[in-house]
Amino acid sequence: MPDTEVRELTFAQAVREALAEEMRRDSRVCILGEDVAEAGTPFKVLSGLVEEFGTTRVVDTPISEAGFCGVAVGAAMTGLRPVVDIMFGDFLTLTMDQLVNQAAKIHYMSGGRWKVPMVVRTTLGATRRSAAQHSQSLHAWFSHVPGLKVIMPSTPADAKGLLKSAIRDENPVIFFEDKMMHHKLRGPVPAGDFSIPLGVADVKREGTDITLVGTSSMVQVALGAATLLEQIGISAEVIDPRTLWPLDEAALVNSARKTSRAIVIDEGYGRYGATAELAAVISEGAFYDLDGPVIRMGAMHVPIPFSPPLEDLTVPTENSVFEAARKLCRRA
Amino acid sequence: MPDTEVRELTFAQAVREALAEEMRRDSRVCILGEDVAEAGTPFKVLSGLVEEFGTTRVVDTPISEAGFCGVAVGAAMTGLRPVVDIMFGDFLTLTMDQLVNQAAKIHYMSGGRWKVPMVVRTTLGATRRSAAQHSQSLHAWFSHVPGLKVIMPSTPADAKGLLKSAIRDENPVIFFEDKMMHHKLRGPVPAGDFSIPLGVADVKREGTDITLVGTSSMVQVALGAATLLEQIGISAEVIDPRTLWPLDEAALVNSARKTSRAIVIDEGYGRYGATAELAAVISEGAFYDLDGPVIRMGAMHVPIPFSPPLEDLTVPTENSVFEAARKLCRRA
Amino acid sequence: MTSTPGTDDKELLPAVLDDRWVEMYRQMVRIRAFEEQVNELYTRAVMPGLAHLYIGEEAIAVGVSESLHQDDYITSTHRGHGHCLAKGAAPDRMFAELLGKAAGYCHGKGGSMHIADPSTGNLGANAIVGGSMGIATGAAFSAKQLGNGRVAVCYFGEGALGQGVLYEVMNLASLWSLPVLYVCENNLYNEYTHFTETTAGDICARASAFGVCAESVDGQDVRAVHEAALLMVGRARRGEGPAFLLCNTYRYTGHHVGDISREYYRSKQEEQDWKTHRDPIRRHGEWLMAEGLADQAALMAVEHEARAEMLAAVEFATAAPWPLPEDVERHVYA
Amino acid sequence: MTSTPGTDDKELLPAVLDDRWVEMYRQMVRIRAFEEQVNELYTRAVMPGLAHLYIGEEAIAVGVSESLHQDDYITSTHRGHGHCLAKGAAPDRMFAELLGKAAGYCHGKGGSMHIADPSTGNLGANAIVGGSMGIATGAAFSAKQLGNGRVAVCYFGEGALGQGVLYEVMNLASLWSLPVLYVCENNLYNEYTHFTETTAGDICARASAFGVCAESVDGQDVRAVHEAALLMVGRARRGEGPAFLLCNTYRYTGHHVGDISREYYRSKQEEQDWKTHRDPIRRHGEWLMAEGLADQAALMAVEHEARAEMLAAVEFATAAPWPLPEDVERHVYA
Ligand SMILES: Cc1ncc(C[n+]2csc(CCOP(=O)(O)OP(=O)(O)O)c2C)c(N)n1
Ligand SMILES: Cc1ncc(C[n+]2csc(CCOP(=O)(O)OP(=O)(O)O)c2C)c(N)n1
Ligand SMILES: [Mg+2]
Ligand SMILES: [Mg+2]
Repeated sequence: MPDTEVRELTFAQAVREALAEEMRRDSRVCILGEDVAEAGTPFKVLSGLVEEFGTTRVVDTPISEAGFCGVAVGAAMTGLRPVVDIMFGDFLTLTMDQLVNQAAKIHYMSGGRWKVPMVVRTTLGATRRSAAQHSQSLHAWFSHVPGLKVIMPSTPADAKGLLKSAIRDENPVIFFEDKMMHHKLRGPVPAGDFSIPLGVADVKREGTDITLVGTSSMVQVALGAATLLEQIGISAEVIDPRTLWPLDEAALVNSARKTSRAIVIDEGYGRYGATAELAAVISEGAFYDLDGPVIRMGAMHVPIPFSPPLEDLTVPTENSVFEAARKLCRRA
Repeated sequence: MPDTEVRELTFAQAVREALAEEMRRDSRVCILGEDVAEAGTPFKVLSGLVEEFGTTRVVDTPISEAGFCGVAVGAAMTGLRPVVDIMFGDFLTLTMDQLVNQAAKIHYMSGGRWKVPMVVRTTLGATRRSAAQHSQSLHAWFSHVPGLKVIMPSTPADAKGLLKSAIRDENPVIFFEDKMMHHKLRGPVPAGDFSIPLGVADVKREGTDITLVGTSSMVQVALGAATLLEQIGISAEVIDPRTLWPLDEAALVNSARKTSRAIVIDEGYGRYGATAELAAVISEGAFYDLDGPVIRMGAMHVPIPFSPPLEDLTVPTENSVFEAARKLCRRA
Repeated sequence: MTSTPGTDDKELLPAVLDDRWVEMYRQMVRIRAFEEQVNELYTRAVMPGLAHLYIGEEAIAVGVSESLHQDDYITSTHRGHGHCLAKGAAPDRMFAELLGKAAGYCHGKGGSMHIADPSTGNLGANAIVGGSMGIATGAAFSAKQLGNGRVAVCYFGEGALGQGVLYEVMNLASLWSLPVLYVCENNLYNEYTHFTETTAGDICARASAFGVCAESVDGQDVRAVHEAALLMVGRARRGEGPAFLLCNTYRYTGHHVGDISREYYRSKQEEQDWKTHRDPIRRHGEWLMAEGLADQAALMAVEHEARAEMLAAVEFATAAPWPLPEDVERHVYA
Repeated sequence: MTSTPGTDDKELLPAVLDDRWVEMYRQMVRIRAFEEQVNELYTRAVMPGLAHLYIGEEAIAVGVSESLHQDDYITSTHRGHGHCLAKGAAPDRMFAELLGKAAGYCHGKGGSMHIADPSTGNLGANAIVGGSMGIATGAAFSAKQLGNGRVAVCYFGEGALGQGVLYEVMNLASLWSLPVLYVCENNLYNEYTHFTETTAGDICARASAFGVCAESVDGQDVRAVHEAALLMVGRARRGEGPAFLLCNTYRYTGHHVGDISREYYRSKQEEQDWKTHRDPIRRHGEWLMAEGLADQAALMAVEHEARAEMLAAVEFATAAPWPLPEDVERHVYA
């Protein structure tokens, strides 16, 4: 049963495996981006793919994010299934017209007559000492836009299963990878064809006293905090929505109703970000069961500083989540 | 006392007056944009300015939103105070690198050594039969980004007072004008120098039973709903935050604590939008005083359709707000 | 187009007219007749929103489209009715779209600036200036990868030369020898600003600097446009790479239907000069007669038929039902 | 620069070295010595993050900067240390910035890719490829509006030719005759990809198509760079408009300090050839000696002084304190 074999892979290996399998399965899948071929991207996520699939399917582009995203939109409409690589999520700023005014709207504007089945793989996350223009987590912007889907995997297995679903989806999908996870996070990943539907949250840890909703990089932080909380007798449930759109509202709401307390944690800027939506959804759905307001934890409202001691202050940590949870539980 | 004279002006006239006064006061203020000079913009908001200030200060540009926004960033750093005109807010997608990676971060990244005092005037709002690429209200994106300020005037007087503050501010400020208001909305505007500080909400109508928080175009909708509610004996307070960042959290929270019910209404897409942040702020601050969850009302999660009967379904109306408020009050 | 277009009355034309040059005359006349009806609808306040008329520029869409196959791709602009019609769109479904009706090409969701139609290779008109350059280049990328021999045409106004993405995708198309034709319609104005105030240097040089084969033609001469397009489309189809066709033209009416008082940005005299001396339809008609390919009566017949076709199409669209309320949430996701 | 740079040891140089060509030698040597210390810091794992070294490309920043005044503007790139130093930045504050210390030019908030310094007209290095093209053009716009006679220089790598905004702002600069100089450093690689795989057509033609005066020079020859820059800066200052200077060069080391195994994208032989035959410092030194402007001993002294200067600067930076926690929320808004 090679299909149910489970191996330990890094996050990057899981991403690469999903791509390789989909490219073998479907000759329409191709990759476009800067230094994706021989270099396998600066993050070395795609190493080996060009050797198997050649430079017509793993295509190095000029540094023209708007241009090659636009090409992917047109290619997706006309028979290919491009997977675009946007190295740092910060560079998405250059692609907003292509993704938001074009890709997201073409199916609707054409009354359903054209489709844009493409994936944008990109990165998020700070604490890499990369400073303000290489550290942003801009997924909230895309979640705001009807017509796009937004995926935020937090484990190697989720990365593989969700990326395969993204590639098979008929819509433009933005797939955010935490760049700190690529080689640091390992986990069990089923071999062979294995996909995870979009819009289904995952309970990463069960608990009864408080719900910690974490996305992407913040799932590990939430799990770490849950371990600390356990030591003081607080049982935390950790929920990972996995996709911000579609959003599994019921999973969030049901957990919060059960525990009566919730904290949402996300690495994007804290204001007008993903935490606001997640908190609002929980507040709406679990209002009468909540013991206190939903607490939001996101990146500090500052451009990410380069200096390590400053940068480390900007994102939620196990300890800061632990403290917030402790306070919320005590108050109740 | 010519300075305290109050006239009836349209929204567009108020904007123009603010610009003209600031340009007279400060020779560093200049305008850059497409068809801003002789044409006075397609919305005819700037008519007359080029005649007074000439084409070196009211500068027609090519259709290069990224380019001339970038020029404005550099010009702001080096002694000018540019006011950039982005005709439709949808075209902001082309300027995101300039505004988000550059303008918003330069002061911080330089450790406070450079400043970027510039204003981007742009538009929001649907129901103009302009279809999906000319109808978006993208202010939530900018409110999410530290380093930017975001202004959403809802009356001619606010437009004048807030625009003057924006031009005098030392930071990049995005100023959203509802394109449907330009010539349709009239109101009293003080003559002469009159500015409104950023970060101060305005109570547009006092009330005791429910708080309606409206932004920009939705303030009039909220006021209309309040009138309808009055007829069934519900006293609605209408609060306009006026600036989404800085945000006058206390004003929102205090009103909600007083009335114990709140609805937030904004013309941006409803998911991951401004309503999520405003609702979360109220939920956090007024949690123990609320009778029910904060209700959010934004644009439907669809690209704005062209067809009039469909388009009219996508944005909150007096009636839909009235219905939601009635339900919320009955339930309590 | 060399393949048969989608409307029925074409088959009814007398045999003498069944000639490519005459067909181009007919297509230009149809576009003008369509646009005249659009203006009429606007004037009668029947049309929601605005529309940007192609009157005066007909020779470009027609001259280019007649060099394409039905399954070749086009992308179009805010001023896109002519491109869509020339590529084979049916006027009745176009008018329905302009009126926001369910029978429209996009179920009424797109409107004037977003006509799209897979059956004629129309990837969509676009309301973002320069917004479809990536899309057209991507369609050419697919054509090359899939080896299906198709060509993509990207129409845009000279104002779109201001959008940096054009240079990004021309570079890609040149590097990868993509079968794409960039057709720049220089009608002298970006909205209300003369292009010389917004466009430095030399337009064709901007394309050739990227290794894209570039040429400039009289956009009021359908034969010149067609001959240049034939050549460029042929090159592209043979895998010889992208080309850039600069067509010098003029829009007779306002930037959009509501742009009535234009004297602050251009003179009535200038408008009159173009209409009198460089009208593409009249010029082509005169040539057809001089060459003995058609006589006055035949040309008149073409005009009458076109007008009748458009009136019928308007009637269809006017009578067509609106989309249903529940349609508003359909087509967000495929 | 023609005005005095900010470091003290310059005044201590013997009189015979007080000549522009020798000064350029000194500046190139200082940049190289700086970068060698950066690499050392990285190797010792003292430096947070990464850095992109300018070794091999020194002649460009120096040749250009020596044609500028102190209050002229520059914008720089991820590979920006050389640009900043040549414009007058002090190495101690630069190292402090690279280490994230409060004494750094940006209070430690910017790091290697964001050195900025109003006192030397440095508008900032930029980590977005092409990210500063608008800014430099805007500074030139101010200079023109304010009539202060300044010039702005925009440095970028040939990879940035892929960013459409370059063409947008060259068009603006050309239309408005702005005093801006676009300096393209073609070091043959966009990260790990050879520029011929990403760059179609002719680079200089891309600028001249927009009416921007363009020229290509040997970027390993500081005199050639300087003479071209002098001319272009002079034109710009006189209001004659923008220019584009293509400098052909090579980076000796990795794309960044961690890029050690490079043989999959370029050969050791290629690297060796450039180092042996086209080193800008050695070539200029030989020329100085041949012209009798300096002897071996003087050049050695320059090297020793530069190394000492950089070691002292590193020491300063290493000992400097971190920013305070409360600094994290300062400077978000002015
Ligand atoms: C990115 C963008 N900027 C601005 C506009 C507003 N706009 C619509 S048409 C137009 C002028 C276009 O001029 P041109 O490309 O020459 O086309 P023409 O209208 O002359 O056919 C402008 C500025 C837009 N739609 N998209
Ligand atoms: C918009 C953008 N895309 C991609 C990158 C990632 N990146 C950093 S440096 C670089 C290569 C730049 O090449 P070039 O401009 O030639 O400069 P060089 O490094 O050779 O000096 C790339 C792709 C970036 N920083 N910004
Ligand atoms: Mg035009
Ligand atoms: Mg390079």
